[in-house]
Amino acid sequence: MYLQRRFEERAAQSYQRGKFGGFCHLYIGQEAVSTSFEHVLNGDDDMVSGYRIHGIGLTRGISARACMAELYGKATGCAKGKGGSMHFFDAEKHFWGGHGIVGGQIPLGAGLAFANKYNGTKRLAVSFFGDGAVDQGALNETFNMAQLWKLPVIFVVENNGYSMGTAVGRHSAGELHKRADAYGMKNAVLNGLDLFSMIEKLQEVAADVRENSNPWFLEVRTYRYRGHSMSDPQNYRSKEEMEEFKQLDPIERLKSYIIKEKIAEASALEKIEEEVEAEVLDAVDFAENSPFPEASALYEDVYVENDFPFTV
Amino acid sequence: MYLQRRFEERAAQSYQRGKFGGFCHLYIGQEAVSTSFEHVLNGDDDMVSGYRIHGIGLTRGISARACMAELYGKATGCAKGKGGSMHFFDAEKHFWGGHGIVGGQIPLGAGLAFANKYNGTKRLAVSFFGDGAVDQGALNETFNMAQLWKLPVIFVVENNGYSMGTAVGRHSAGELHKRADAYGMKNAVLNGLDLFSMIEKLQEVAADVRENSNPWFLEVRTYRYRGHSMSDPQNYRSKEEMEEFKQLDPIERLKSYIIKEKIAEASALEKIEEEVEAEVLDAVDFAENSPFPEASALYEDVYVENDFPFTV
Amino acid sequence: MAELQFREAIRRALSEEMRRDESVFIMGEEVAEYDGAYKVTQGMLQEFGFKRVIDTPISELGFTGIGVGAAMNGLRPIVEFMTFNFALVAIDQILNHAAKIRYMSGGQVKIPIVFRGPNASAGQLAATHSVAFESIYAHFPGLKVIYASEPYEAYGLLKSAIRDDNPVIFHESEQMYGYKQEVPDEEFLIPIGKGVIKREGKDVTIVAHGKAYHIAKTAAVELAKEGIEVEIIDPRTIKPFDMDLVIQSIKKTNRVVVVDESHPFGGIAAEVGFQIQREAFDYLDAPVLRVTLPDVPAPFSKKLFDLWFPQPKQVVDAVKTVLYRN
Amino acid sequence: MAELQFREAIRRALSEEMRRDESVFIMGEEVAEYDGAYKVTQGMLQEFGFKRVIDTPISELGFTGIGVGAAMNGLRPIVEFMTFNFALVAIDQILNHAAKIRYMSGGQVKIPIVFRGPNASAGQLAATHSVAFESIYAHFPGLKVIYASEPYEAYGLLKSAIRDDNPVIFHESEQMYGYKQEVPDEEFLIPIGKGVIKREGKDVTIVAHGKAYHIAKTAAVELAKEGIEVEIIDPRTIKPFDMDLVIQSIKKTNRVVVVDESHPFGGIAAEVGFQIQREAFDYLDAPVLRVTLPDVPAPFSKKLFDLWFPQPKQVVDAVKTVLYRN
Ligand SMILES: Cc1ncc(C[n+]2csc(CCOP(=O)(O)OP(=O)(O)O)c2C)c(N)n1
Ligand SMILES: Cc1ncc(C[n+]2csc(CCOP(=O)(O)OP(=O)(O)O)c2C)c(N)n1
Ligand SMILES: [Mg+2]
Ligand SMILES: [Mg+2]
Repeated sequence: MYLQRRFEERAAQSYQRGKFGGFCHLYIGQEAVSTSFEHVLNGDDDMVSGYRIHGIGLTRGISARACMAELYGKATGCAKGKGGSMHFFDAEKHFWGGHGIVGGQIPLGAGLAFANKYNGTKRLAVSFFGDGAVDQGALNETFNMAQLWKLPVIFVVENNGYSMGTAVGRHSAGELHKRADAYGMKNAVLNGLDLFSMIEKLQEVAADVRENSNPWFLEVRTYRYRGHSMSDPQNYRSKEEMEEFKQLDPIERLKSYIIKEKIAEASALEKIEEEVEAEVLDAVDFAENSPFPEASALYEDVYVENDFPFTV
Repeated sequence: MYLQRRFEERAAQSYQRGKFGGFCHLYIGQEAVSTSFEHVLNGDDDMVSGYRIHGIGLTRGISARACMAELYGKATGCAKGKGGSMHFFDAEKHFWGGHGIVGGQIPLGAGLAFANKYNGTKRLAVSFFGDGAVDQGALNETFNMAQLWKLPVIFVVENNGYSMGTAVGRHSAGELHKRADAYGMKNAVLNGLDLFSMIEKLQEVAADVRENSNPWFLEVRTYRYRGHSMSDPQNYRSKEEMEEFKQLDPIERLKSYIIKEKIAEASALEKIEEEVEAEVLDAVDFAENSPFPEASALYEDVYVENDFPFTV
Repeated sequence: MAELQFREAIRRALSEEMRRDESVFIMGEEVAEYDGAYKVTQGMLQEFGFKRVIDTPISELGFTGIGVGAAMNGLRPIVEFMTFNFALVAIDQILNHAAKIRYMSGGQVKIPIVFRGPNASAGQLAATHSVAFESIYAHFPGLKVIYASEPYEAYGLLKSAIRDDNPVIFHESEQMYGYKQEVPDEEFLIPIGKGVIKREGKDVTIVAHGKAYHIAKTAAVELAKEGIEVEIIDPRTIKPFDMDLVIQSIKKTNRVVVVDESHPFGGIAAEVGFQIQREAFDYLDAPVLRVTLPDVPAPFSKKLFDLWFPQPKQVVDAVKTVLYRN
Repeated sequence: MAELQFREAIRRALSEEMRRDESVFIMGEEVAEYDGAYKVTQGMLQEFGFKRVIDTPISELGFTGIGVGAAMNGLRPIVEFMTFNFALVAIDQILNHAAKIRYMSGGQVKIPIVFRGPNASAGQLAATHSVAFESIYAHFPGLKVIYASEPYEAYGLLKSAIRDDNPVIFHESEQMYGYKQEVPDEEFLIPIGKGVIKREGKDVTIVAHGKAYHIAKTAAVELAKEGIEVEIIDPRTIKPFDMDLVIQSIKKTNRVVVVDESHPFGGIAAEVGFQIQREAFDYLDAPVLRVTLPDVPAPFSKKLFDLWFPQPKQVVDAVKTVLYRN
């Protein structure tokens, strides 16, 4: 979790220094969500998410170097610099992006699960999306088919309270998790700021999906501390609300728990923090020193063939 | 109701004789639905529906002549021959079509209601659609906004058991009316084969919408006796099922009721039937003898201007 | 050699490829129990079962996305649209996802998926059911686009499309499903991106694909009666487009008419015509002309429809115009 | 005369029209409380209230359809898309409904609705956020399409669009929102469908609209240094397209380059180029050339992006090519 946090804090610095362009949506505050899933799922379970993707990419095991280099648009990035902040990708790690169209990943996630079921594997698929994506009709079309076809997929809404500047109650009528009821799909609400309760519930859900091949919809209540993107003035929420949620910071919470329960000493945690810091600084160095893609890369990866006769 | 029935029986004959082309989706069996709505609603309430539109067009008050001429593609048709069977239209009668894209009319209906509310009128809007349309994401997007914005609209699914050849349980998980629950939208199930219970419930619903400006979702259970379109072999349902539903024919049911309760004598009903038959035959005559549109009509009604410089 | 209807040629290609490769499956509205809205998939449920011949709800956006996800994860889906008009609700998954994910991921995934179904006008079905979409799809990098005009080619090209590791749009025509042609019994493939000269002639080149090919053919027969020898090129594939073949022909004929059943603005004829004038400027004795739909939605009425849909007569006139014989 | 940013010119047009006509309202994501994702609607909630400045959920298909329904029933909606890339999920309501209902009803309804928002590339936003859609919309009869290049025109054309009784697509550019220009204080309208000569010259005509106009302008300044006098025509409206103005210019210059920030296949440049060769065949001393994006999705990396997006240098080269000075 701390790696996600420091990675993004450093990325934000680089962004503000003009080291790279495009969008940059930070996951800060939501780290317990990605972490809990990674903890519970197997390495060959499939994951897909939206554009707020740094945290999930890192927990899935893409190196900080490859992630940072992607932000910088370098050839060494996890998408060769072609995707950028919104499109982290690692097919080998069963991590299928990073998608910029709100809600587009919901049917994609069901499709990943469809293939797993078709092939008779016991792999699950997870599709993450934001509370804003819940209002895309793609969600309902997919929920219906996932339930009809009993797909082994977990749909996860990371409800961080806002879709850009719109509070969830202003964009969605009713409670989000209830959208699954219409289809008879199992669903639950989870506290996304609390790693342990997340893990506990996820273990139960994952086992059920794996065993019975039926979909779940999880509403994970979480919070983002930063703006929607780097240019967000955040007039839509109060200082008080921010402060209140900062008290609940999932990382701080875990830290005090570890110390209180004497699982590790403060000094051990500090050591981890230092290692993480070093890893992130190394990633920044790596990104800065990596080469940009070759010019020829422009035409590569559009089609599978390398001799496709492009229209001019 | 009997007008709808005879109109379509005659239309089917003309179609089979090759008098006109295109699609021809018959409403036979569902007549009590259109009739009950027309009975309860005001003339300036707004209606919109799908492509199975003959019945609703007729009850809304478009003449049998204008309807039949539209089927024939004649200039005297209710859409000047430009729309055909799927696109009956009469803006003056607040009847906004007739739409061929499954589910497209759901947001349109909410939009009609939006305008009524915006203008401070007490007019309602009704959007009719089939059970197949319930699986279009447009429905959910619209339901959410209709509830958030408290639009005075009644959404009506005419659940006739099939989406083309697919039985409702094979295309939709869960009961259809429950799709509204997710949004906290009021909903109910109605018996679409029984005119009186329809009318009773609709009166209550219409009054609620008019008074409180909130949307409703009604699932009306009905049945279509004919194929999806004229070319449907109907292998997907059994003779027994058909026979069972024929026992429940809404027109026969009403007829026996009228006679049993001595509301009118059989002879009076026969007279009505004769009148309707004459009206329909006159409509066929009218359609056959009406002129086709002028060639110049091809370029009319694309844009509001008549001198639009079309690309050639 | 058996005479096959267009729909049978497609069915044969689908079935052979499904027999050949377990990872190929087909999904769409009414493809299974109903045997296909236009009977293309007739009998396939029986042979392949519900696992591989899948009826979907009317949820084009959803099932298209499920197809794309399944393709990323190792399957080879064939997604049938009842017609491509209905793919407009699904087009985000085709254009923003299927066509782009490979590029955005730096080439980490293949998306071997075929989107197929009837395209363009099918007679008096009015405005929402009559659009030709091949120029729209061809506009977007990442897709291949095919619109075959005859059963032989539909068979050979569809097999290539299913084996292709890129997303492919495969257009058919409701009105051609019954059209018959001899198709060899032994298996064959036709490469994507290669056009063919379907009629040789020295006076004027006509470029026409899909249903428009048949219009051109009728016109050519008419013109031959007047001693005008038309060369017809059927590109078969829209993207990539076999411009070399067209240019070669024009170097011989020096005149060209493009026939296309889409609307004019930015349609296939515009692109083909533009490229021709650029590549063969010095060989052209007359401007490139096009025969297309008018810039008007499809009307229902038979009379208006006949005025709307391109007729051989218009092709004849255009040919005479480029020959300055009008 | 005040200097206005592009976004301010749009806001002025919106606000004036909303003051003028109660039936005009605006809806879209973040247009109200957030003041607009790109601050176009800043302050408008305050002036017009929640009834007329409406935040929507991320439900483009739904709110577009609600807009079309409201337009049929007497209102004049302005629907903002955060960018037109996201309108792909809504495009069925635009193409199959807004554009066609009038025709299908035999002219019984008007659908006075404006769909507006940023179009085309806005820099390093990668493949799903960078497409230019004007040729796609212009392909479909029933729509008008505008893509203004400067604040003055954005103001005058948007006012015309709002008053137009047809559905109008109004394209803007994220990257131009900060671009400033003097705009007269008194109200004025610019007619839809009329282009303008933005620079006079006798050697070569360049046709360029939207952001591409600015590329052309830079190229023209470069070329002038070498004594090449370029005439730049900004059509301003894509549909209807002011071809007369272009043809007149070509009769003088005999050479033309079309600059366009969309993909090449069937894009604006293809259509314009096609029509030019057909209408001005005898006046052309060189083939029509185009400068467009390559047939490749937008890459993220700065280096690749700069190779991808059309540069003035490419325009300079194309102009020299049609002058046979290369
Ligand atoms: C279809 C579509 N519409 C609009 C956008 C623009 N957009 C990007 S992010 C966003 C807000 C999404 O909020 P949410 O789903 O809650 O995710 P969060 O940002 O909170 O992670 C919007 C409107 C988009 N990318 N795609
Ligand atoms: C978006 C879309 N997809 C597919 C179709 C083709 N289609 C027309 S009617 C139909 C079945 C609709 O069934 P239902 O909604 O139950 O209405 P019913 O025919 O029973 O009245 C289908 C699949 C279409 N017109 N539009
Ligand atoms: Mg959110
Ligand atoms: Mg039905």
